[in-house]
Amino acid sequence: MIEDNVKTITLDSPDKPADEDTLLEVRGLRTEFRTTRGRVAAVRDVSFNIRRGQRLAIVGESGSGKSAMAMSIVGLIQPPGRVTGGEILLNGTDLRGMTDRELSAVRGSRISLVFQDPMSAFDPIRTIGAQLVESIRAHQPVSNRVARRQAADLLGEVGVANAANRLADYPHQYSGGMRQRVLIAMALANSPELVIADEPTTALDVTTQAQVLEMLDRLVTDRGAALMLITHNLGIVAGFCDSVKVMYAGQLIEESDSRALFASAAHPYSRELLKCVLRTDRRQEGLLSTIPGTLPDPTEAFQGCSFEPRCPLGKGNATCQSVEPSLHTVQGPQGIQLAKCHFAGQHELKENQ
Amino acid sequence: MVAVAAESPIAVSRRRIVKGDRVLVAALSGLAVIAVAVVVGPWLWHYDSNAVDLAAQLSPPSIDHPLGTDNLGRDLLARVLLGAQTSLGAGLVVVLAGAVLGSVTGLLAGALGGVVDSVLTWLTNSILCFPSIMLAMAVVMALKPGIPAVVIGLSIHSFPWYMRTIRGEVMRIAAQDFVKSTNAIGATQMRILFRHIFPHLVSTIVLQMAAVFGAAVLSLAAMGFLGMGAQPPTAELGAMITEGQQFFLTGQWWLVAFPGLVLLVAVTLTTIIADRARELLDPRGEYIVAD
Amino acid sequence: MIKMILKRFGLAAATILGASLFSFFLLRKLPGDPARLIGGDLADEQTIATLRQTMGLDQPFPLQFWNYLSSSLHGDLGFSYSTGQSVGTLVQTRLPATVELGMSGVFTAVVLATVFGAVAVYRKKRGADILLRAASSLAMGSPPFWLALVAILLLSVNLGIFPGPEGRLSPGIAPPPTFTGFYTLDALKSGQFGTFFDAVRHLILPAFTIAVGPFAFLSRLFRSQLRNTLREPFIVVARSRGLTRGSVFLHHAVPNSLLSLIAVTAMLVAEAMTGSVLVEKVFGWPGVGSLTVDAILQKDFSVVQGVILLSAALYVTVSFLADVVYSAVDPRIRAGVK
Amino acid sequence: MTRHKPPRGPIWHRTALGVTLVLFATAASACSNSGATGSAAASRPFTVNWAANITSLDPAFTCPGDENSFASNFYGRLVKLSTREISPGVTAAVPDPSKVEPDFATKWDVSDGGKTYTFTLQPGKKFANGDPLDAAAVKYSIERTVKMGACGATSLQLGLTKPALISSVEAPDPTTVVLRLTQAYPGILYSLAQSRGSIYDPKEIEANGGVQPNTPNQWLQSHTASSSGPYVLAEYVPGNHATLERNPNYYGTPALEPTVRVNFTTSVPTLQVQAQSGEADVTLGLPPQAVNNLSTQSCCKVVTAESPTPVTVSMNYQGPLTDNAKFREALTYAVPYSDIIKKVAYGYGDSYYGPVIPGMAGYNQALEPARSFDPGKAKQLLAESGVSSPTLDLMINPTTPGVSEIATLLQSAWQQIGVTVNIDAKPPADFTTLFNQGKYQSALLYENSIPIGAYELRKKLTCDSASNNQHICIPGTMPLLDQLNNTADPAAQQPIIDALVHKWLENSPTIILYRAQFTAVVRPNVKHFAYAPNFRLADWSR
Repeated sequence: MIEDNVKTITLDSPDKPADEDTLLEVRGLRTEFRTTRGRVAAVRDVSFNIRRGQRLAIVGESGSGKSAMAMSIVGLIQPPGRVTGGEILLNGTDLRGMTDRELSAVRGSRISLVFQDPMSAFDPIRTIGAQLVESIRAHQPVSNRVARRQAADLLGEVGVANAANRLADYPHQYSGGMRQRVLIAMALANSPELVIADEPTTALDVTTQAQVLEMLDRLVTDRGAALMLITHNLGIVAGFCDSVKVMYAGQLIEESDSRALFASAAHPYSRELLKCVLRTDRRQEGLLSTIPGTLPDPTEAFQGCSFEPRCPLGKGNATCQSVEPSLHTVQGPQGIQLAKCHFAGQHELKENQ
Repeated sequence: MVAVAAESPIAVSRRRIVKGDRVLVAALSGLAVIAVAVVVGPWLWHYDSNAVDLAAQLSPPSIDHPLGTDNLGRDLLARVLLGAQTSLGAGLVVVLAGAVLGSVTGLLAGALGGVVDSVLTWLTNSILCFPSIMLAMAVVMALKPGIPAVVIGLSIHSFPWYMRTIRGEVMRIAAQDFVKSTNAIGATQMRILFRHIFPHLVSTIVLQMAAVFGAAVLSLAAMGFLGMGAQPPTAELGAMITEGQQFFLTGQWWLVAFPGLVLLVAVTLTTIIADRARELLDPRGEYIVAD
Repeated sequence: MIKMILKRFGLAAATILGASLFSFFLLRKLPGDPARLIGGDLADEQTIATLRQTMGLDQPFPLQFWNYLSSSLHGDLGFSYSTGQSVGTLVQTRLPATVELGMSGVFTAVVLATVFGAVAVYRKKRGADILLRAASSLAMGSPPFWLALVAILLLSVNLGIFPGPEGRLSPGIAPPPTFTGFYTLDALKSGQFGTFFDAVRHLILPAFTIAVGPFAFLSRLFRSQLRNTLREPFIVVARSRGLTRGSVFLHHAVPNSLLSLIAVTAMLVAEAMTGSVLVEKVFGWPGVGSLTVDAILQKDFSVVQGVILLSAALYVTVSFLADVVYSAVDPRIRAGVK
Repeated sequence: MTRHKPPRGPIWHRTALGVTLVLFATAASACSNSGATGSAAASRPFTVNWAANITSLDPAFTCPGDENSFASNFYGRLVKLSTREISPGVTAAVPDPSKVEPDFATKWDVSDGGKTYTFTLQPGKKFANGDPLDAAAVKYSIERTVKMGACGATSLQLGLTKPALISSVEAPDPTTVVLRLTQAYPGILYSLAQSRGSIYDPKEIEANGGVQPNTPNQWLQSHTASSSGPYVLAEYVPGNHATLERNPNYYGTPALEPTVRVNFTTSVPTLQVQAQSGEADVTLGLPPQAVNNLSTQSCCKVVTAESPTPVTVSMNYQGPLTDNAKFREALTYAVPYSDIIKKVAYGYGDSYYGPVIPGMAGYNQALEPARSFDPGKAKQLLAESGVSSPTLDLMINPTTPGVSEIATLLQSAWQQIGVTVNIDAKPPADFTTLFNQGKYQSALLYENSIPIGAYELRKKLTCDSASNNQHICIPGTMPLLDQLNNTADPAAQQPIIDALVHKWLENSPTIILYRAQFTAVVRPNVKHFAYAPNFRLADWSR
């Protein structure tokens, strides 16, 4: 069923200029955290575009900077984090130049977020209805009654039975899956142009995951919104997104059409991720441990390729240790792929390299 | 989001102190100055705190008497120094007595459990239902007005907190593996308590002592103010404020102002130090409410 | 549920029993002879002996305690020799003054702590926060009786803004008819606005002095609670829904943080009696606090006993009420009750 | 060293001194808030602020002077003290039994060699509640006071309780009371004029507990047995205030003020502030320093009168240490009397030395000159006494204003002659008990005496008497006292009194620091004020 949604698309290269179709354009985004041990870059020089209606997946291990990037886009990176460079253009307007009040008008209305943990995403002492109404009225000049009706409709739409009555319930009276649905309803309440979903199903059991994803898919399609799905589970991406960007240590290291990626990943890290999916294909917990090694210590300046210590291909290679790779274009079997790897697209190292 | 290698809180705090928490350093040095002045001052200052000199009755602050004199011509600086010694010293005794009493009962309740635990818990609950001054006043009434009775009353009121904390900690730690293994080797229970469990609690106890020291000093002064603490002619800050009260309103403001200011400064400094220390040692829970 | 309530009740009763046993024991260990105190200086031995008998002092200790308990339960708290009234009547006339003062004090503290705590955390510049922490440290360190004296000197004697230490009303003003015993409320109820303003004028300084300690405590607690709440995921979520920083702060962060103040505030209400002992003494406030001080100096032990019992009961009741309020306000607990 | 004068004129003059830590700014204006309350002052009742701790309203039971003073306003008595004007608008009572005037009794006859008094009463009078005020009530009242066996009985009979001075009271008709004594004793008229001679309504008392021998009546501690006096107790909040209203049924001259409010507060600042702001018409019980300060201000004037209130150090005659007469005498020469009067009493006091207070019946000025401050003599006496490095416990009640100051002063003065003083501060209740039971080595206190020399001498010198808490027992005094008890005529009493005073002086049992003057701070608009051992509020007015 998901197959139907996958269209053939052309890959967005960062070099490709923004056109009318471009919804969000991120250029050279850099986010740093100030810690007791100095500055830590969580997002390092990330650039990409999202077109209207596009479904983009950002994939990477936890700690790779995916969430920091998402929060940076909407200006909600929490101290000690701070966006230190780059541009975030929504329909050509730079969000970084906006005041907090202007940004508030964008958040929840033109860009919405769906969060990972539905258990802690709600104010525990206010009713679901109140929180929904609050979201609606923050952006639409409607009366409380109208907003309430809209809220009930939304709840119905995300599959909450007896929606009108359940508005008066408190968050703890909803199950986890239901809360995630409400969270999605809330994100879509003001018909956003872009929905950023940060691991929206991680906390749910497998059956619910599928249902929620299906619903998200439907609602996004209905509203013609673009979707940026952040996940570490490549398995979800497969049938769901048009293109995939793989993130590692704060950088986008591979960008490709999702079909191309699954057919043949250009970056060794992507391949490792794919292997995990193929191997386990069940739950995510096992995933991380199956890539040997851990993320590099972000406080230490990199030299060379950040994936080098864990790379099955380039580990110990002199080039990899000393030169930071640039983004290489690879012509894969399914189209063009970009990978930040000296050996992009290669599956085996040639002797002389 | 970004993983920073875990570092022990103690190490963090050490580094922060070395790097210089300016407020903490300032407060510590302020308190050190007061402590030195209070301990050495009465001995160095050339006036005797009890030397009556009616010719100099109620002199305002001057070079000869930096803080002025009282209604009997006694040098106020000498009296304030001695008064602070009494107040702060007694505060220290309250805090120590509370900690010792609380530690012992807490260890007993936690280690022995059962009836001992129930009785001690009941007793402390009962004690905690009067405000500290009310309890101190009751003890004063049963014994006699004076610092000893007040110290006893305040110590009784302060020990339940230590007891509860330590009791809880003992029960928690006793359930942990390393204690179990020690037990298997055959160490006696008391040995386990004092060699293994107690050291874990020291920082908690010290923090609480620092936090309640100020309150103890203020309660002592309050009892002095009510005429139930230090008795004349003992110099004690609270009692001095009472003695000066009547003169305060007829223009001799220094009699009330200086003892009060010394109290204010000393207690504020200890409060700041206790706060900072707590934040440094326990960066997560910025504020722990004692029950 | 019923079992829970019963258990709580039992616990409360045990606590009060413990408190009264403790104080009874303490006070019966008095070196002085209560009969001698009551009999007066020139009373002869016959008088003293008669008194000892009527007061039951010749009975064994446990029996005395039992008698005391049973008469307390019947509402008879004994007779105050130093004022010539029954302790019950005394407390009845004195308690409203203390409660009015204590409540006003704690209420002031809560309002100030909430407002200042919120502002300090909300302001991005650290100045406000540093100011609050400095203010609360100072407040924590200031002796209330001293503060009261300074306030009287500056604001009432020098500037004449507030009345002097003369109790609840100006000398010429008659108290309003009693409904609650709170002069402010009673005056309003009976429409005596002059009396109302006078009562409020008299209440302000003592209430502020009482508020100082609780303010210090609450403002710190509220500040740290607020900072913790602001780190909760739902705050970021609310922001992501497009609520402004101020609106999230006001509608989500503050209410959630206030919850944590309930239990502590309740304890402070009970503790306000402590503060009031001193402040009542300074301001000439005719409350339970000054009654207690006088009773202790006069060794009027039935009064002290009565006040201790009262304060234990107050403490237990207030903590019970705090639980009730908490569960009424916090939907999570409310649901648990259902 | 500079000598600092207490500030004169408006006190709240510039005391702006930033001393290292905080700036204490004190702005100008003396009675600045009197404007705010000025209008209220006219409408409010006559207000008396009184630093007294009233524990009982029953004059038949209670001991302290303040309590008797307050309670006496609700009751009439057979006779009253005569008064003399001491300054315009201010009168003082004359404590002389021979000058006692008629009050409820219009006249009286003394017969049976001074042992029977027959009083003729005003006819047809009523208590405030309408009950008949007659001879039966007088009989009931006096009998009750005697039967209760408390302070009232002792004072009423001037200490002559064994055997009781009053042998019977008879009421042959409603306007005649016959009082029979066991011995001739004219002083009885003085005590009948005091609170102890109060007339209560028998019906009220019988309805509220009646008379139980040796037992205080709890109800009467906070209520009055109707009122036979100038005022009715309209409202009473113990420890706080009382409202007195004019008794319409009063047999005598009606009270000058229709309503009097008495505020009881022992807080000196409160009293000071209210005196300054004019919120109190009369302030009683302020310490001398405050009185002195207020006397310089426009808000107030100070009324002074001689009163039988010496400030003394009582020493236990039985010792230890204080049983040494030379030691006691040494101490009396080591007291800086004039310093105490000037710097502690602020001039509101004077010096004398002897058991009979100046102005009292029986006082002989020639016998009781003040002792001087003579450390040399004191040292010499101390050496003669044979005690070495003596340490004296001085018991005080620090809640009485000024007491700890004097104690500290004595401690410092006696240190100069080599006597170490331990100040032993006791709470009021303990102090009173220990003092009255004579369980102390030495005790510093403000005494409140009955201004009759014979009474005071008997009280203080009778060996083994309960009221002789100093345990003084001087050989040869008992026969003299017996003689005194049986001598009714004041002139005949004098030689005996003089002999007793001699014995007392030889032994120096008590150190008399000074005699404190009675002081009251009154508003300038107070037109009538009267001093008496029992304050008669009825004679005070604006």
